[in-house]
Amino acid sequence: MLLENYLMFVAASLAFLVTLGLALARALMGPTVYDRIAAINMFGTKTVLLIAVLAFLSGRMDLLDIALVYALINFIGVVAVLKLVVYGDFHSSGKDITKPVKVDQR
Amino acid sequence: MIIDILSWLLLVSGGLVGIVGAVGIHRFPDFYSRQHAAGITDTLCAMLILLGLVLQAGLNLAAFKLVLIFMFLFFTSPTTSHALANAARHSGLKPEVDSTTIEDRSRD
Amino acid sequence: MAFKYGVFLFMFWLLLSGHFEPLLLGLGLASVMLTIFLTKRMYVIDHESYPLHLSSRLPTFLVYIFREIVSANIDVIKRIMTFSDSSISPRLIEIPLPQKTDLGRAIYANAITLTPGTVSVELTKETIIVHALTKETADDLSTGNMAKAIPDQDIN
Amino acid sequence: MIDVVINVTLLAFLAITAVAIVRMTDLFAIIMLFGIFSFLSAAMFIVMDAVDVAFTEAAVGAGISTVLMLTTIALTKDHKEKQSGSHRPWLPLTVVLVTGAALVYGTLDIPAFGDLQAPAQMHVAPYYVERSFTETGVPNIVTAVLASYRGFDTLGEVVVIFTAGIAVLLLIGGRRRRSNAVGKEGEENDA
Repeated sequence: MLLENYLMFVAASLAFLVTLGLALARALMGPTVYDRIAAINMFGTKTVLLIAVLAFLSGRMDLLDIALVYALINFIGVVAVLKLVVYGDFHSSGKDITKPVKVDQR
Repeated sequence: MIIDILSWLLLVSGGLVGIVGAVGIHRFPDFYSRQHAAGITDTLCAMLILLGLVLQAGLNLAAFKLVLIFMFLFFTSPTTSHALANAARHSGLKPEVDSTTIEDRSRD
Repeated sequence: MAFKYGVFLFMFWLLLSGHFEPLLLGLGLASVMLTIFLTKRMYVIDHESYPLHLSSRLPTFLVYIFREIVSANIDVIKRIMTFSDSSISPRLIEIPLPQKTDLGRAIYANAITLTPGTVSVELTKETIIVHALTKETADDLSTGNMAKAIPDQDIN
Repeated sequence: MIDVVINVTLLAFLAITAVAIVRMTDLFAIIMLFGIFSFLSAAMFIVMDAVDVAFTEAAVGAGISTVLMLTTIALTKDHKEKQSGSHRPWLPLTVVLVTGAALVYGTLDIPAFGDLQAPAQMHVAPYYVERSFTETGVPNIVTAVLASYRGFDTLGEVVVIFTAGIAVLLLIGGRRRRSNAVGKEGEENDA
């Protein structure tokens, strides 16, 4: 691989490391539980992108499969956490939090 | 050559946009406004980075997988953000609103 | 119906794996059939999971939404980089939800969330509550321009 | 070079996360930090070229174990860890330190990373690299070893994991039926 091309993946992955650090700091500090969940969601997205860049950095395209799996697992994990936070249970009701719910408290 | 310069631009600007979004989640005052900063990294940053990588990959299976990753992010990230905001509102977390509230707004 | 999904899934499998040996093709076919069996048992296959009738309007919508996403992103980035408290003025607004079908409403809410600066917080029958980062984005959304761009017609 | 930088940074993040997990008392936050921990360690596996381990870490660490721990919290309904002020864990700390020192001492005998002369690379590994594709027809060597050469071994592992999964389902599902019978929560119980 050309040195210039190599360097651009290096630059992108360094930028991702900075972003990961900032997101980790928010997850550690985050005053509310939702701040933490949002930070972890961002962390997951950044990890997916970092893995995609690493695939090109090391020239191993099978790493892209892992990036795909991560994108899905991140989504499922966050929605599972939210369901627990809202209902305190995984099966307390058949409702889905993504469905519209009536406004009761304002 | 032009493709290389283009992907240089895309990757570096994508990294910078990601850093700006991460700064945003520290700068904004409350959870709801931080979501907007987190949205930057989900949309524009992912678009720039994956586009830059697609340019480097060329037309093959790797490019298809990158497009697929982008589609997953494109479909799941708004769902996650909405579910998160909805959950926060239902738990009673009040946003720091600046001037008009919902009730004032719906009257005019 | 299930057969069409099977063909689609198998093409997807081919694109993901990139292998064409007979043994692996057989394994892929077996996994596709297992998936179809499970989805049929779970009653996942219905008209909503693959909305073909909206495909013709998809390209214009995608161009529109991508342009919106980029411009909204640039706006929010500017506001992050001006380090003063007056750069943002967060607020909750309630805007009408003109779409009639579930799919159109979901697309509209997701489009609002996808553009940074606005996050849809809650959906009711006729309205949608949005958290906006600034006054400008809130006013922009209240004009209803985005609602017109959402594909919602031709649904039977 | 960049590998080293990425590895060191990820390792530093891992250490920070681990310390934060130990210091925290909110169990929700701890589970979420476990998710970050798993993401970080999988990224490290990827940098070290262990793609299969990273796959497992992604599926088990970030996916299944998060959901399992959350279910446990939902079942116990106790979100705070109780801490008494006079608790001084000197004995556990000593045990952990001694074990850690022994493990670090053990790593001194391990051959260098990627060493061609290491015993693991000398005997069966060349055989698998040369023959596995012609003998099994599976392109990935690790998959060929796990599913074909050590097929019975893997079958045993799968049986163990399947049994564990059924046990977990029994525990959770049994509780669900009881709560439905009592009828305390939920107006609709669509299965």
